[in-house]
Amino acid sequence: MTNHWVDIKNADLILIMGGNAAEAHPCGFKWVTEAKAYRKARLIVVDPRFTRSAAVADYYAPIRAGSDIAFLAGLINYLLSHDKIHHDYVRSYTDFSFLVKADFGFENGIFTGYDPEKHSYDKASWGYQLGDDGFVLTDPTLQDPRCVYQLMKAHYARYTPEMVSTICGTPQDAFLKVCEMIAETSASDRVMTIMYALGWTQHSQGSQMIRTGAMVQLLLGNIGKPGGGMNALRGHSNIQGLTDLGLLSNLLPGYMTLAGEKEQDFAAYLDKRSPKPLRPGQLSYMQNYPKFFVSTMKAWFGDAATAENNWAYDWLPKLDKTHDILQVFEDMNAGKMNGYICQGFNPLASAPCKIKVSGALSKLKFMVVIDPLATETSEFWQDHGEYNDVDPTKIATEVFRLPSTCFAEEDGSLVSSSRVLQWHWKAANPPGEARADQEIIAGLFLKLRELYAKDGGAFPDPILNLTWRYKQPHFPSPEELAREFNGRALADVTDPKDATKVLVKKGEQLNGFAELRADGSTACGCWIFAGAWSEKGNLMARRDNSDPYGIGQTLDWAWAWPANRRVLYNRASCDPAGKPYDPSRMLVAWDGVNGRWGGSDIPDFKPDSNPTDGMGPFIMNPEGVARFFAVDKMADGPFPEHYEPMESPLANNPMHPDNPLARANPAARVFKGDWDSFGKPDQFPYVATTYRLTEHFHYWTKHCRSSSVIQPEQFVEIGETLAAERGIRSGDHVRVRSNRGHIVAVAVVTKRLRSLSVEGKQVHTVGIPIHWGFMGVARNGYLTNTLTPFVGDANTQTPEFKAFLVNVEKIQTIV
Amino acid sequence: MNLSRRQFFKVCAAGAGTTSLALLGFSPDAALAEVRAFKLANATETRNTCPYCSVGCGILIYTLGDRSKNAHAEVIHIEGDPDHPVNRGTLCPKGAGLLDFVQSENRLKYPEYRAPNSREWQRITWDDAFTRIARLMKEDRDANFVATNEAGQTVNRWLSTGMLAASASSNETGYLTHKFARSLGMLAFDNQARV
Amino acid sequence: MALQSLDIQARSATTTPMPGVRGTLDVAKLIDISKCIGCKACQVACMQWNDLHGEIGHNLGSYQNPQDLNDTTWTLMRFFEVEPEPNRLEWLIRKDGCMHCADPGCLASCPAPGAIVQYSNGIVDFHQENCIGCGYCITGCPFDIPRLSKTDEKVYKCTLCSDRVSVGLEPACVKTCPTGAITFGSKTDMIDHAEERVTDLKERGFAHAGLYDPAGVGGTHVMYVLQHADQPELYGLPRDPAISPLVEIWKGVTKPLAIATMALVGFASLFHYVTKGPNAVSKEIEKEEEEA
Amino acid sequence: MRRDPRDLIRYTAGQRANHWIVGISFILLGMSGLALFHPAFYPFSLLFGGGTWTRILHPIFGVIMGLAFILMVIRFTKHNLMRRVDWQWIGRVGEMVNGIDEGMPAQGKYNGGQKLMFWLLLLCMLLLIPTGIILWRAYFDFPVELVRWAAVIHSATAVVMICLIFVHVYAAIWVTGTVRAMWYGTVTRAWAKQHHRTWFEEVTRR
Repeated sequence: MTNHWVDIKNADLILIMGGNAAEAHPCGFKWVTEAKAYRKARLIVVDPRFTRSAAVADYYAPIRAGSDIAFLAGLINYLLSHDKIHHDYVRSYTDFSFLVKADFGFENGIFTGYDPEKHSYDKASWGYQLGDDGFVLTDPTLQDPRCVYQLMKAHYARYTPEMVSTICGTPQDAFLKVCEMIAETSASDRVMTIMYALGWTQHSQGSQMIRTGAMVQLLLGNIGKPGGGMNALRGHSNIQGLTDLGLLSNLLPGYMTLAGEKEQDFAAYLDKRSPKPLRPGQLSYMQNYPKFFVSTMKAWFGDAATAENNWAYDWLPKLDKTHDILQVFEDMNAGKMNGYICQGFNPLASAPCKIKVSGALSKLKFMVVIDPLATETSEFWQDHGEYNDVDPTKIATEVFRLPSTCFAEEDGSLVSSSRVLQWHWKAANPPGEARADQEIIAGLFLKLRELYAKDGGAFPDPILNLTWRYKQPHFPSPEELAREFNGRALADVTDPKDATKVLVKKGEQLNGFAELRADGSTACGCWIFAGAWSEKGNLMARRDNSDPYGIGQTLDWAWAWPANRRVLYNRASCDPAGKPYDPSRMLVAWDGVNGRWGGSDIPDFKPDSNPTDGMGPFIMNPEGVARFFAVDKMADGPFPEHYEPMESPLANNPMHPDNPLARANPAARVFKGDWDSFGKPDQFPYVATTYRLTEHFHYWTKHCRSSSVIQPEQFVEIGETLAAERGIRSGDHVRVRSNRGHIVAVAVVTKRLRSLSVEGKQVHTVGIPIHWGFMGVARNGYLTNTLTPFVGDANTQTPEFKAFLVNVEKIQTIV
Repeated sequence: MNLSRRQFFKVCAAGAGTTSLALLGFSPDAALAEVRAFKLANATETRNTCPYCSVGCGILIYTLGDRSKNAHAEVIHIEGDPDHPVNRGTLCPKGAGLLDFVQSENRLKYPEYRAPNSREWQRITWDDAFTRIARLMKEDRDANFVATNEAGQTVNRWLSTGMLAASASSNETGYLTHKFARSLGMLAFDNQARV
Repeated sequence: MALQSLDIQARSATTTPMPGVRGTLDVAKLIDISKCIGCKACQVACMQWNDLHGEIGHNLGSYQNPQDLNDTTWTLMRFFEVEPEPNRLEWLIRKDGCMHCADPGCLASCPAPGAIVQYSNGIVDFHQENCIGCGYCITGCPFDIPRLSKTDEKVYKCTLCSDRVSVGLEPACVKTCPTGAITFGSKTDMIDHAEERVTDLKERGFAHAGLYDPAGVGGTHVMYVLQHADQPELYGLPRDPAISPLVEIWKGVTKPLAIATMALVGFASLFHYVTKGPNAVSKEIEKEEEEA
Repeated sequence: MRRDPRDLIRYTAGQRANHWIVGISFILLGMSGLALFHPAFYPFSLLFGGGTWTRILHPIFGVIMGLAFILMVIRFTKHNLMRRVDWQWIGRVGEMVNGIDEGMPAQGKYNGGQKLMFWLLLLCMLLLIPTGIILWRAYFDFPVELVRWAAVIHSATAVVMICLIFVHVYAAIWVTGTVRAMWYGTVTRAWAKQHHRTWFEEVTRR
């Protein structure tokens, strides 16, 4: 979230699209009801299903699953053509006036540089025109046809309300009603927030859906403002933290990136990640990258990381490609992998295409499952009848199942979607011999290190030199680990402006990432977490909930990254002169008297930068402004374009009916063998979408009695029209088939799933909640990833769980 | 028949009052009714965070006993933390039922091992588990570690064993896990951010 | 025995007045259906607080689970898909449970002294230790709330968390409600809050928004804000709930009348006997027969 | 046991046993029913082991009484068919109550009042049994509106029946020499001649 949960109460309009906050995040959704009740805010829900969020919405518009870009692109077109944009904001804080390279183009659904063989783009032409000074050329009059504004206007003019309705199935009047309501927030004192979740991410074009939403927010001037922002509602309690800590194939802590194998030169590696400002007077904060990187290496490898060995740069693995979960299961299925460790993760249920995952796991030599609960993954080899029909005697994988603690049995911190790190305390001992996760990792690591120390082996250096300064090596305490990722001074850290002034003494905890140094004098495990545990103590454990400004900015409650800032880009809540656009909801403002920024939040800005200096509010971008034109940051184009889901009821993309290459996302990665696994609309005529229900959490709560009482048994939702066509009544058992498998479930026939008129034909949606499986106290059911396609978003490889094709039939008798 | 409420009670009271006592001489028993005793009166309260979605609701865990040496702390109740600025004491149905997660019959209690082609689990000790897993990992790493790629570039990576990290584990666990995985040269490394 | 923690206003099958000198605050729970997202957190919080471990049932084609209130489900979200106007779908979700009537039909019907108690704060509470399992309360309830347990043949329903309220806490469902659809406080405050909500709803186009606090049962201590207060049936609520006239006859006029009648017959017999004397065989006939 | 060989047999042992099963179950039903009916009688429940036992036993007594009552109906209906003379008797019941029975028409085994009592009790039972079943929550779950009707009918009928039985019992006590008919089965010839002359003549003629 750019903003945070409580801040939603400051919104005038809330758009929930690509998410279902009322069901998936009920306690955060309370701030929507607060905004409605006390700010007279309106709530719009756009969703294929009339969800429980829609139940309390002021306006609901249906949409075909997977067509969100078309809807939002139509909205952009509406805002531009009706001149409902925040002029001051877009001129000052975005790349509206930036000139784009002359050879960039877009034709028949494909951007320049496409290689149909590789399904990817050469992005050389996706950039700005640079002047001789290295700065981007601009046209403040916005007249130049190569300026971002003009290009964008032309790009989105194609998304007329008629076209939107044709693609999305949303009735035109409903679409226009949503546009009108949203357009009102282009006023300075009206703010909209967008709340989305996996309804946007889990598409082959998911990242671009989110980008389109962000572009809408930028046009309306809603980013950085209280009650505004782009708010990704993360799905798990610490998925934010794990992402922050870089537990992804290609990341290092704090969104630093691992080097590719071609990046053999350390200086070049740093240089590429420390961009110089692209406009005069801009901060381009990531120029500090070397400080973050070196400090992390010092935290990990201590004295073994030296300037001479490039801070152990070579010890980090170098990427050939991204080994995300889809790639890993592809490789595993191809027999290229031998071992796998699943720590609190249930991929047999969570990863797409169960049959492929199951086959892949069966090819492993060993698998280790670390979990508090008996998961499906840990029993992938076991015969569970129709729900997991395998022959154990044919599966040679050795499986270890290690019991870990749950939340109640450990200390530690979690990062909420608001980016707030909150400490929690252990209440009881775990059952039996269960151990805390860090104790299990320590046990494994120390055993490995012992073996490497004794017997040697492949490249033991990083293993033998990994810092392990824990008082009880077998039980690194959460406190020690938190202090380590916060960072400490290895030597006195002095003020760069005054070398005699010691900011932090040797051995002391750091107060923030501003104190990091690239010379090895600081160690910091995760730079964005620097400040969480300073010499003041554990700031994540703070419990002062006072809200002095009354707008929900509880700065003394726990600690938020970065730098305890609660609303990102908050400089943009002020006009270029530093005055809040809406003084009644002030986040920060320029205090001319003291020459500093201040207010109810920590300024997301250089704190002493006078507005007259013209520094842009988006300091993480070398441009200093927000980008409508994504330059080379996206895999599938600088401007979002509608593509059909990989499995779509339409034969062609209505935007580009005669270009089969532009039917689905041209840059989406599909593994060779998987093309045949996609179903066609003649056999699988209905659009399916999978989702969570409010009663359950993923595949965990089926192990809990209370959740199982209130939602006991697997079901699918079917609209009344489709049900009538197929002779299905509520309570009947139905079989839902995709080209990859089938599930059997109870039918819930509902008015809430409408059939939509798409390109003149009626498209039905089948809703498939995900929560059941063959382990647990709830009634056993099928893992719904039996149905889902093995394809991910072009940028993030997030699987396309939200739009695929199925067929449905009534089962006459249940055996 | 449409007696008003008031009439109804009057008739009742008059009839009952006169007849019951006079006829039978039984006296009604004392009009006492105690509510169920408040069950958390002296339970120990511990502050924690809900492990499900990312709202990060504050919760209060109530355990049996006062943490004295001989009292085994058992979680007996969980409810929302009213001080928490986001949830303000509220919890969703999953959070409100967290006790059933802590006490689920499907909690794992000891390390288990499933041999190749076996149909069942067998209990093993932690030490056996660590020793055996470490040996398997080392064997695989030593055999398949790639120090340099075909182009002769230093890559120091281990692709044949991978790891998925837990989206509900703490930052502290996550940080340690990251150190662990990268020190081994792992790249087949992911978490639940996508699903 | 200690004095009770909450003062009693009325007690089932008890004919003498309750200690009634202390005046306590009238409490009420307000359920704003326009804010309810049907998440069932209240259902779970209720089960957790009251240590209820229900059966894991089946899905019979609806979000509503369990299908009905039962001995371990004291509150239940009921789901209604309605179209009050053509093409305007509304998903109305109502938290069902005891309404804590000011004139409780259950209490009026209950034959077991002290099995049902109405506290002076308005809570109507069942005391299962005094319950005899006759189910008369079910017959008396205008809202179809109490449920007879097959486990112990006692009747159960929402207590409005009398144990929490008695120590100064809000009920568990109120505390947990994520969206603030359930609020708790003094009855006057709740009515004031409801008025605010009704104003807001009217401004959003719900011309018939209103408060459901039915006078037929003397008002309730659980009230609803309805978007369509003119059509409570949309929510499965009775339009004008009151204790059934049949129950009033049964528990009202029948009782004194019956005692009076029985007493009359008894006394009449007695007086007849003492005034008229026994009806013995006449001496004449006796003699005839002796002689025969 | 015949005290006097000349006594007349009015009831066989089987009939008496049947009557007393009905009678005892009626008393138990009446007391348990009243306990459930009005708080003033709730202490009756102590006789049955408390309120819950009272609730459990009452319908079981009801079943027993119902069965026994059916038997009685089978045994006695033929003696209770209303004839003209019975209506004449009922028409002059005032005299009877006043103790002036000289002018009453001669009666068979049962007088008009007794016959009427029989039919009224039967009517009561016909109302009590089905309504009782409807109210039996432990085993049945009828629509609440039906239960409400049943509750009213059951309790009102029960009260009527109790009053009828009061009358029945009182009449037996009032008419000296009657009670023994249900104890020993016999009555004196004089009693029979006095109160049931037609019946007396029938049995003595044989």
